[in-house]
Amino acid sequence: MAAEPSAASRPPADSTNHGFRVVVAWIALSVVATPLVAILVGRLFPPGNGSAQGTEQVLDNTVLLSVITPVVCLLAVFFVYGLRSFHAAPGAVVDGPPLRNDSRIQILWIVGTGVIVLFLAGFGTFELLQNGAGGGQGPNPIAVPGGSKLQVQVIGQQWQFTYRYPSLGGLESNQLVLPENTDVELHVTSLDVIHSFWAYELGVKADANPGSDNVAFVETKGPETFHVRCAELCGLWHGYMYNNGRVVSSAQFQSWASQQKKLYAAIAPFMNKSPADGGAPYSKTYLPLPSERAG
Amino acid sequence: MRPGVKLLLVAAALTAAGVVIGFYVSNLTSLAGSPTYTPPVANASSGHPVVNLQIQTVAAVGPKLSPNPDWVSYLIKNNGQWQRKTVWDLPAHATVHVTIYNFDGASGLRNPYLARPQGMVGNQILVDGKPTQAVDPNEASHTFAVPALGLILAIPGVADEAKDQCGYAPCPMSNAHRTIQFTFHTTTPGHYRWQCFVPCAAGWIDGFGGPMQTIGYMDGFLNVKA
Amino acid sequence: MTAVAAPPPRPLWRRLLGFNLLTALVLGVGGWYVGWFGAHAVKGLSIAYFADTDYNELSVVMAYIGGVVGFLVGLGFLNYPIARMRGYPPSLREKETHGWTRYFSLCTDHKVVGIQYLWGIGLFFFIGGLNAMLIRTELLRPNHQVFPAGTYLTIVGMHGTMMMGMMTSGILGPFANYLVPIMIGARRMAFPRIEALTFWLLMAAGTILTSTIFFGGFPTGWTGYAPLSNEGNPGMDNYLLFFALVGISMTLLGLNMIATVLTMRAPGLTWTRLPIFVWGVLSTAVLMVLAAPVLIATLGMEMLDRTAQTTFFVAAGGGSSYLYQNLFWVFGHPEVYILALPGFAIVLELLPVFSRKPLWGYRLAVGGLLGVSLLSWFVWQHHLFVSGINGDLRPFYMLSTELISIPTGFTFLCGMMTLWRGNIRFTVPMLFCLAWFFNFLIGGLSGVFLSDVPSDVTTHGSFFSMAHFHYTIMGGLVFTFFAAIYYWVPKMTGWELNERLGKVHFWTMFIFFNSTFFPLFIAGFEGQPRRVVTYSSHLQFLNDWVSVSAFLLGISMLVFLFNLVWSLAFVKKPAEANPWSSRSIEFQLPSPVPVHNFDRIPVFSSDPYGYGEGPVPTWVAPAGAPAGSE
Amino acid sequence: MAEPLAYEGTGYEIVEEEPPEVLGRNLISASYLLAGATAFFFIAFVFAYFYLRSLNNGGLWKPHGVDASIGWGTAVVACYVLSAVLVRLGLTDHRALRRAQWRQKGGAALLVGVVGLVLQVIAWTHQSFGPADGGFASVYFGWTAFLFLFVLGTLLWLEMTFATSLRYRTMETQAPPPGHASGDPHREAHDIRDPLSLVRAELVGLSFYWTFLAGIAVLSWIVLYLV
Repeated sequence: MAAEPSAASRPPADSTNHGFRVVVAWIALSVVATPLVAILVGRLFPPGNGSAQGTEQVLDNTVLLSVITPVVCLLAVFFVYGLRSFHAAPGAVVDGPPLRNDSRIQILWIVGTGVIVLFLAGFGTFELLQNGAGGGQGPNPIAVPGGSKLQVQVIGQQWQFTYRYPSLGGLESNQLVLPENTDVELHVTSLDVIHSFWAYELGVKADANPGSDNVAFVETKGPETFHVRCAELCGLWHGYMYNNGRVVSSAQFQSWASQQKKLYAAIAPFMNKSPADGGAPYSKTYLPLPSERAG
Repeated sequence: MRPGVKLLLVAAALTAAGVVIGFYVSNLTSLAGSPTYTPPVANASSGHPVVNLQIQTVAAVGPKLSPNPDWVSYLIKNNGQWQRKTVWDLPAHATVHVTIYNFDGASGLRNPYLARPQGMVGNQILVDGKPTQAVDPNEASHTFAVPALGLILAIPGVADEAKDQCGYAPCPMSNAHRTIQFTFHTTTPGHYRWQCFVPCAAGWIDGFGGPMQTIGYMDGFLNVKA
Repeated sequence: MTAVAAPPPRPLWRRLLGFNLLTALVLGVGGWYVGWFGAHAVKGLSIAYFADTDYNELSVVMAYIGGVVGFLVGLGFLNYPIARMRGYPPSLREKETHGWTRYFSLCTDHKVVGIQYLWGIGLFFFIGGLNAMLIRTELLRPNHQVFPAGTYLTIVGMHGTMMMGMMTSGILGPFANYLVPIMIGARRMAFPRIEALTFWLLMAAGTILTSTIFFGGFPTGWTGYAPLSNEGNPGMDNYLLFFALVGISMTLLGLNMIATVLTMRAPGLTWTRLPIFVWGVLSTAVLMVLAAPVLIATLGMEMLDRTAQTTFFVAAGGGSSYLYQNLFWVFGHPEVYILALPGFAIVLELLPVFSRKPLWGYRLAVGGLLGVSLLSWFVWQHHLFVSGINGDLRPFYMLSTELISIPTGFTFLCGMMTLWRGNIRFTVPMLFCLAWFFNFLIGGLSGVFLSDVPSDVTTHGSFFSMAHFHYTIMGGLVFTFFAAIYYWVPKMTGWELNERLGKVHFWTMFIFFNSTFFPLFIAGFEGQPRRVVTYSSHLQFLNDWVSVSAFLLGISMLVFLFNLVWSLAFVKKPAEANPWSSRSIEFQLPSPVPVHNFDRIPVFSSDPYGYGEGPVPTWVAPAGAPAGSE
Repeated sequence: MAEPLAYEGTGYEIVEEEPPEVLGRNLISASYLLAGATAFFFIAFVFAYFYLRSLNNGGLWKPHGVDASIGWGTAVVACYVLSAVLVRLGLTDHRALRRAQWRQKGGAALLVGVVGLVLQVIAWTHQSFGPADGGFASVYFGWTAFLFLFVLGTLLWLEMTFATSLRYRTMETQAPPPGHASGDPHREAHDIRDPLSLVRAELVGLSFYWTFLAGIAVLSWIVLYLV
């Protein structure tokens, strides 16, 4: 059995004020590191400035990063200092001071983490309610940007997205083309399993669930190409369920629309809900009967 | 136990583990299950390679070609034999002439716009020799789609009342069938998945289980090589 | 005390013929076929409810249920219930108490079960790890198929399911089963047969999951989202049965733990003297008992959807895919804390030993464990922030999720203050505990980005969240799992592990773990979704870096395996009774712990953390003090 | 230093005869924990019921013609409740040392419980709808099927307790010899002192759990048949 540590072998009380040193080093490091991180790293954060929602997410990420940087600094200082100062001599088994509690530190810690948590939750809620942050909000969205919006229905299926434009007479296409500087209201749904519509540069992600309508908002900026991916495992070709979308000028959008209409003119007689038959063929929840789909 | 015996035991255990792992990994890679078909390539006068593909779509692949005889499947003709291979090697920037013989009945498209053939030469297909720019969505039996190439076409099905319907594949040409012909161009090298968008796996929820989610039946790759 | 005659020794061949693993395997295979053909017979009666596909789902399910029943019969689990049904009153002991064969049969010694768990879970941990290697092999190139797309999903699903299912019992199985009775001064668990049952159910489950490759695999990953799972091949049933059996095993394991701690504590072991490890086990066990049944029910519904054509999760038939997501995460979020909490407890248990100071803030630490356990019930919809369910409840779930960081912070504070001004010894278990702080800090802080709705829009479902939960689960659980192995295995086996190899293992694992998973945060931010077989070619460098690191991480696991075999089979250096100079009671017993734990039941007079507070107390039992009375 | 807690090589041969209170307390606390687990199991079904009902996807929650027969449902649930009540009364008898009356009530409870199970099977085959007929049909078949399994397990437990009482009805106050009691002829000592006394504790736990499960059955009766 190893030597029983005895009270006699305890080292003399340490008079160095370790706590003071750690706190000073922490504050110094945080004061330097936080602005540096916020300015240098924050800009690199996704999804970039492809849309108003994207810009907001970048800001949100930067704020989160600025809040957690001091926390990282505290642990870094503590461990670098602590592990250097408080290690035992090789082979020695000597008891340390029997410190069991200090309610001041506990209260300080609880208050500190509590303040951080409440701030983060408050800030996140504030940001969320601004314009929905690009996330899917379900059929009754709580964060709705004002003004008129271009409606687009996004229909996920195994394994592609189809986009339907009610304002273009229910035009369906497998290309997503949006006009610039426009508020877009995306209605995301699925024909079969759960998919997730993720327009990366636009900062939009909304799950596509069969039989339900998931609304997400995005305010486009200037012309760009963006990536659309499926972000929910949906079967065999999940990894291949991607394509590119475009934000274009209004004129280009109109010409694209008329070109698409011309392309699909051939099947107009077969489209079960053509504009001529009254209004936009637009169902917010897309639920074809099973009997119509069975093979 | 002597150390020698122990070493022997450890060596045996290592060998056994190696065998099991080898079996496991090879089992997983061979679930790939779909051997590749490399069609003969002709060089047209323009210098572009030219490939001809002959394809069957069948309602039931049959016990000869698959352990799942009732699965719906695509087949390809290789040296006069119909084979269940859905990974095809194609040269880059080639002209590919495709002939699809469909022996399956109609089941309808979920997205009517897929009835508009796109991405092939002339944006139209020949259905039983007749140029077609739109297939009746309700008449569609399958689609052949390579999304990354923008290639989509619906394949009309055999009428329900047609005589001499094919049972198990491979189906002889004497059975009722529709013939679809089109030509498309391959682009840069890469792996392009193709699939069917019609929920045609009978018995599965949403028609998308089994053969629709297994390479070698209704899904495959175009391996476009330089 | 009464002398009990040892059962008459039996020759080896006779023992092989009895109820043991061999018989169980034979009967398991037999039961499989009985179920298979039985279900086919039912189908022959053409009950209209059953699916008309090439796959008869019912026969697959029934075959595996038959297999499990046969397996349990072969191990002898039905002997006791049948004796009870014939009217014999309760009794405790099974016959075998000595020899290696008891490790391959139903044994009710909690120490044997603990060691069975260690090897059994280790086996499946390595199978799960092998799958991880295959995943990284596939992702070496952005658009090249080593494995076909469907098989790749099966590998991903097997890796995730194996790890999430098996490792939930990763610490409670081996270590709590072995240590909790000793730590509380008891000679057994409350229900020794149920304890053995939880282990063997887990082994049956693991075998079922591995055999999914013979039934077409499953496409859903570990979450098994319906309705994709409704579409899956029969391999999907393997997933459902695996997780249902794991759920049953977890429920029983947790129930047994709670009952043991509630009723079997030795005299003097008040709630404030309980080792913090036991508190961690208790808070985990509460989650197990209450969360796992929700999982079993959910998988039961899914199984009915697949076999009896109910429509719980089929929107077109009056069901809802949201229902599955909701129910799964009601289980799933407590589940991830089932994985994390034992890690907290091990860190807090080991830090006092290696910094030679009492555990700082005992009550705060207990509060932290229980607080996490409680709060974990109120956060599940943060997995569904962009799913479109309850959009207006997102601020609440954002708050509740972030609130969890407060009790988690208690663990950090107590751990850090325990280190403060201590005399830290950098032994192998201590290194793993210190790594926990690093890993869990990164895991926790990356969780902030996932808990915040605007930020989650980008990170959800991407490699970012994948990196996050690997930092918390692998960095939080697996590191402490190894800490526990290096700390307690000498006690459990009686042989020392090689320290130099242990340090090699630690440093390679720590470095390559971080080198594997940290870049994945960037890959996620760059837009790589989870579970994809192909990705943008501009991410190839990152992915290759990760793959190479992952292979090296795999090699570091082989270093551990080598250490285990080398130390336990070849060197066999006897371990001291108390190699770490710990004050905990298990280290006051001989190594390995004797069959009956204690000659006399101890009487506790303090918690085990009195470093610097005088000599180790003596456990004096008043004459005739019965076991298990307070 | 005091005597160590254990010696190297302490064998299994030296055993304390465990007092029956230990296992008794184990059993009773286990029945509470089991009730908690059972509650969470059925919460999943309650949630599914209300969620699918409020969603009514495609109008298929309860299509026309889907209505569970209240007659059959009432009969099944009444059997479960009656059985639980009988066990409770039997426990009272057992406490008052009226062992013969307990055995009568226990046997009756077992019988009534089994009748309930049989009626449940008949009820399934007599419904006007199948499991594929919408949300309600799914919840109905799922809930009743799993409740069936839970009740079956509880009745097996009841049978064990009842069988022990029955087997040792002539010697209830004294412990049977170890070999006799454990079914293992080689045993020479009890590992639990006076194992027969555990019938009481088992009955307490069983009665609690069975009452709890009957409560769930009543809940199922309210939502599946009444509402």
